[in-house]
Amino acid sequence: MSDKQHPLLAIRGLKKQFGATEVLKGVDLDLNKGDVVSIIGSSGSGKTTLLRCVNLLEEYQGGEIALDGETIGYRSGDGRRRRLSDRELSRQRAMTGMVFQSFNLFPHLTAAGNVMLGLRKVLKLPKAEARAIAENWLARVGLAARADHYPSQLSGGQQQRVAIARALAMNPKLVLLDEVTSALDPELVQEVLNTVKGIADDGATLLIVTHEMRFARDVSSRVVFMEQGRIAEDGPPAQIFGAPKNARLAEFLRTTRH
Amino acid sequence: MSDKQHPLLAIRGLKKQFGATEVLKGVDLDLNKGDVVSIIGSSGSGKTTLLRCVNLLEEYQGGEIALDGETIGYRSGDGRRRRLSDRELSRQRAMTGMVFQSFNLFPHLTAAGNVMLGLRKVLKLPKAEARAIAENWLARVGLAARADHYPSQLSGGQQQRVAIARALAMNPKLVLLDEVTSALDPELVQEVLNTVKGIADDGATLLIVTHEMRFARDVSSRVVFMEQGRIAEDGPPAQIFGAPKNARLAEFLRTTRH
Amino acid sequence: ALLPATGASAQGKLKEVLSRGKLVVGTGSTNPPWHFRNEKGELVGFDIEIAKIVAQGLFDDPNKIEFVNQASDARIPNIVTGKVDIACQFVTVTAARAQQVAFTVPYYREGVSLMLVAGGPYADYAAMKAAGSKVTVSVLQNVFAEKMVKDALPEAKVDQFESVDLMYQALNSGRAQAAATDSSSLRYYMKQNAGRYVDSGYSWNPQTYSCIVKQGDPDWLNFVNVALRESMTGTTFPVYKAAYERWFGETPPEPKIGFPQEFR
Amino acid sequence: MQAFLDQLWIARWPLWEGLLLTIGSAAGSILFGTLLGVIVGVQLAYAPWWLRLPFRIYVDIMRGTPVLVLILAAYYIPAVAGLSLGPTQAGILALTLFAGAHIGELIRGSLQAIQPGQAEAGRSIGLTFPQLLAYVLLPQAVRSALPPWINTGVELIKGSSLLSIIGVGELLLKTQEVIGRNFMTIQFYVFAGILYLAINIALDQLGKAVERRVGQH
Amino acid sequence: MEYSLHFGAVWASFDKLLSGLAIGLGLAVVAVAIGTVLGLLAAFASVGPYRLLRWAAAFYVSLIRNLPLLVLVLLAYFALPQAGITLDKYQSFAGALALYSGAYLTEVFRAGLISVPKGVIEAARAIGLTRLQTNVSVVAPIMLRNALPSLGNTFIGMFKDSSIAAAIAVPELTFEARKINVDTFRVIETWTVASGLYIAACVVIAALLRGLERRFPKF
Ligand SMILES: Nc1ncnc2c1ncn2[C@@H]1O[C@H](COP(=O)(O)OP(=O)(O)OP(=O)(O)O)[C@@H](O)[C@H]1O
Ligand SMILES: Nc1ncnc2c1ncn2[C@@H]1O[C@H](COP(=O)(O)OP(=O)(O)OP(=O)(O)O)[C@@H](O)[C@H]1O
Ligand SMILES: [Mg+2]
Ligand SMILES: [Mg+2]
Repeated sequence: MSDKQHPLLAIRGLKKQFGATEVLKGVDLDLNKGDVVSIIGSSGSGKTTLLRCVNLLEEYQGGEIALDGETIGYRSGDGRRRRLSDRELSRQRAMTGMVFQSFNLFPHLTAAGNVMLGLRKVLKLPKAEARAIAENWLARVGLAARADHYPSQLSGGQQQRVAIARALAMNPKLVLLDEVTSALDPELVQEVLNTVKGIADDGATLLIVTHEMRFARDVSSRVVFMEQGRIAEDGPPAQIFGAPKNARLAEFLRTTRH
Repeated sequence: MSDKQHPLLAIRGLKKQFGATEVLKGVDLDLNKGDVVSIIGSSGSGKTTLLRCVNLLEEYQGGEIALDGETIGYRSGDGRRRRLSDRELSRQRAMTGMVFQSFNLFPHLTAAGNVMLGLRKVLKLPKAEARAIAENWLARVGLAARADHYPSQLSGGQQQRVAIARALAMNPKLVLLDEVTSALDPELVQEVLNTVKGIADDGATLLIVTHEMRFARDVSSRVVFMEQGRIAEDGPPAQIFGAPKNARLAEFLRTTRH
Repeated sequence: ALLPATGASAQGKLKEVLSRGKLVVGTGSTNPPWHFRNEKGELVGFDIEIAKIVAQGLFDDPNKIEFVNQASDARIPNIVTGKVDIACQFVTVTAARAQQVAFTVPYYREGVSLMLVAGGPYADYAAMKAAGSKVTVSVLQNVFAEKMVKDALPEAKVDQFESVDLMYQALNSGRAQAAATDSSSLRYYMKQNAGRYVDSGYSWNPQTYSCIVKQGDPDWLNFVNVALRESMTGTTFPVYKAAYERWFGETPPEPKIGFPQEFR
Repeated sequence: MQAFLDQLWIARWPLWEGLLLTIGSAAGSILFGTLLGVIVGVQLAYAPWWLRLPFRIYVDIMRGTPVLVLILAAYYIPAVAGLSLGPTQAGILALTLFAGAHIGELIRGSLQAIQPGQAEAGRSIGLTFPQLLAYVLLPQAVRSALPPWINTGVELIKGSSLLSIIGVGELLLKTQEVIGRNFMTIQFYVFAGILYLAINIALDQLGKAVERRVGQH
Repeated sequence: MEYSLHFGAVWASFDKLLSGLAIGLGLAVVAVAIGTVLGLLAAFASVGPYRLLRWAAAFYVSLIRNLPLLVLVLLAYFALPQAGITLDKYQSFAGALALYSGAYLTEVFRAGLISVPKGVIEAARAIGLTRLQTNVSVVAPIMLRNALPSLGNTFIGMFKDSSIAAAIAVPELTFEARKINVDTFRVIETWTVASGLYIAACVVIAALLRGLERRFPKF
């Protein structure tokens, strides 16, 4: 699928089960630097699980994920694969940023404090420098004036933009976005989508799960359709939305409003 | 507005304020027996408050509400108006049924228990008779098989249908429905709307607050548009949706999807 | 099950105490006239004087003592576990207890008396005995307490309390018609509250008070015995006598000169 | 009344010392108990079952045993094992073990009440588990654990009265010593009760004030 | 020298310990039963519309919860007769413990009451139940279900606090244990057995309460 030798993200044969049910049944996906890929698909098809595996929040049973050439999450030797240590996992997680559907801001820290925590504790930056980076990122998501507000003092859209700033301030190689607008009131959706679009235009590499078809079409360089734990179709937006080959995709697009 | 001498519900000059803000600024509305009236309007226009006043869940500062000729909620004598006693209010509330947006089922009682509570405690029916009525109503909303399930074991749509059965089993003169579908997942909306439609077709008198314009158009004999605590337009669905006179109504219909 | 010994020094308790330079004594702080705090907050009472006699013998200084405050039911455990060198806390000598600790020579012989409220429903012992089961007697908590009261008043009801003040309180609030406890304590209390109480005129149940030390150290036991015996019969008698007069209001019999009376 | 006031005046310093010792032993045990409780709570919330099991047993035994019995055990059992603790040390040890179990349980509850998303968000910016605990989870747990933590403090103040049994000269023993001398039983128990009430109400108010300050967001 | 453990003396009085356990449990049951009524009344008062009742409930709770139980027990036994009310030692201890548990249960029930959704109360009013009927048929059952776990904890706490009854010579477990101590001075053995009994009783009570909780419908 990729036309380069060394993709930024390379997922090969990824398998994941919860107890007896297999949720990912062998997923292959490549992303190059600067790609913006949207994943669409019906509820329960495994989109969130895929993102969580890439961010090492879930263990997986088979396959491999490589980020910038480094296999992440597991080490294999003498025929066995072992989960990496907490410290190693943390280091690898810091290479990707994730933005969650439900924001998950730290309620005891201000907007700036949320953004600074990783900068200070993971990247070990001095306080002043971390603060400067945080303010810079909050300004880029339009929240310069809210740096010292606590999450409870911000609207949902503002909270989600802080979460985006928190993920991007770590300067990750890849940003994962999981339905970042679906917990928001309709009026607030647009402000967050605009923020994501801005980031995409600035050249970040994004892997996005979304239900907003119009947005997926506008922002993505490629769209991936997932169905029952597999990638059923993968192509440029024009092809996916204009001329779907897969019958289920066509059906999915028909029943989805917008 | 009404063409009869003795409407079932007569609201005259209803005024309600929360603290200093006036939420209802003089509402007049008549309903005859068998009428199905939908109230539409933007958020915060006072629709819910109006219903809650009719069901005596809110005190109001001015105007009068008469149900089947009886002034409810207040007694006036020697120039002063006094809130009725708890016992009197309870008796009058039993004449109307109310279905809430958030269902508000009694979590410690089964579906049948929810329906029976009012029959037993308010109408003082013997247990067997109350049970029979409850089963009959649960069957009419399609839940005959779920009589002994607790609310937590029912889906949202099923819960809302139990709430409808609970209100109707009391054989109220008037049923108030407040956005009965807006807490439901899209797939479940239709089953509840069908239930309401069935009741309307059976001749019940309904006063409905809804955001589902298509539904309001299909089910109502009259539609009322509220704006900023007043009734801005009142007429048959064809007129309201087809040829709105009020400028704000036209604007409202344009911005509302569906 | 065997558990390791504690605090047992190789050279013996006597040397240990001498080299430490102070004596560790276990006692209580709430039972006049035996051991209690005076208005200055100092620990005083007959038990305290006995401990001072031992310290005097050790260091020629009665004040080189560290008192460890302990409840009645901590007396033997604190000895057994080596928390104190000696306990002087009106310990009643019994054979059962002698299986666990070593008793020193006795320093007092006690009896039990009944105290009544002056002008109360019963005038004396005879009246109470006649009243049978209508009488309730308050006593200190003790396994023997019930039997002890029944020996004197076979039909009376018994209420047990964990401290003397509660026992007296039961009498004052009319919960009990008599309080039964050590004659010495009752006498002291009646003197402090002159006119409010009367003695029933009956005493019974003699018991002997000794200090206790850990078993298995004859030198230490012998030292304490010598110190105590000489204060009752020999050179240090004036100290014992002064303490006796101060706390019991009586003069103890002078030791007879000539043939030692303990071998008579 | 005059007689009582005279006696109270005479006994003022011993009672004052007792009050200080009551407050001191409760404060010491809540301090150590909190340190212990945080460890216990973290284990109960996150450790694998075989590591969790001993902590669970510890907590359940402590919660099933009257404090009085704990105090006696802390005083005698180390002595039997060759380690002699003074009564105050033993008392603080017993109250610490008691507080550690209670605080451990409430820290566990607060940790488990934090939405899992918080831990995931912390991990996804690359925090290690100790960092996650220190900067994300415990600060949130502490906030919701504060009101029951204050309650534990009140329980410890009341529980410290039982230290009189092993001869710690705290408020109750000092009161009993005064009563032992002058036999004004009811007056001095009521007086002690008022002192306990005052300490505990002060602690309660302190807790509410702290809660208001940290509970804003 | 060694300290050797001998349980013989304790086993010899084991029946006394058991009867002490039964008395402690009995006192706790009576006290918590009365305390439940007190707690319910005070909890409803504390969330109700009458300022005076709210104030009275708050006063009751903060007074009683902050006093050591021992002081309450001593006052009930020794001071009440001076006010002309003479209860025997069981009655006065049960009364004091009831007052004490009532204060704790007020807080438990109040938390339960606050967690009853407002909408459910309105739904009850909407079908015509009076305020009293709403409280009895809707609010109380939901609140009780929510409060059940804390109710169990309070009961266990009150059972353990029955040890304080020893101070006024109620022959419960601690009283019997201390009597054995005075006799045999087998302190370690006695407390090991006594605390074993306490823990066993608490474990059994906790299991029973969990069973009860499971039998309640889930909602
Ligand atoms: N922790 C879990 N334990 C068990 N099953 C799980 C767990 N998390 C997810 N699943 C199951 O895995 C499947 C895929 O879930 P996933 O959340 O990845 O779907 P999704 O495509 O993101 O759906 P949606 O659009 O609803 O968010 C579902 O069937 C879900 O029920
Ligand atoms: N308990 C209350 N206290 C104060 N203000 C209230 C209260 N309930 C409602 N209001 C205010 O009254 C106004 C009307 O509210 P109401 O809920 O009746 O609107 P609505 O038309 O039902 O809106 P929606 O479509 O959002 O449900 C709003 O401005 C609201 O903020
Ligand atoms: Mg998902
Ligand atoms: Mg509304």
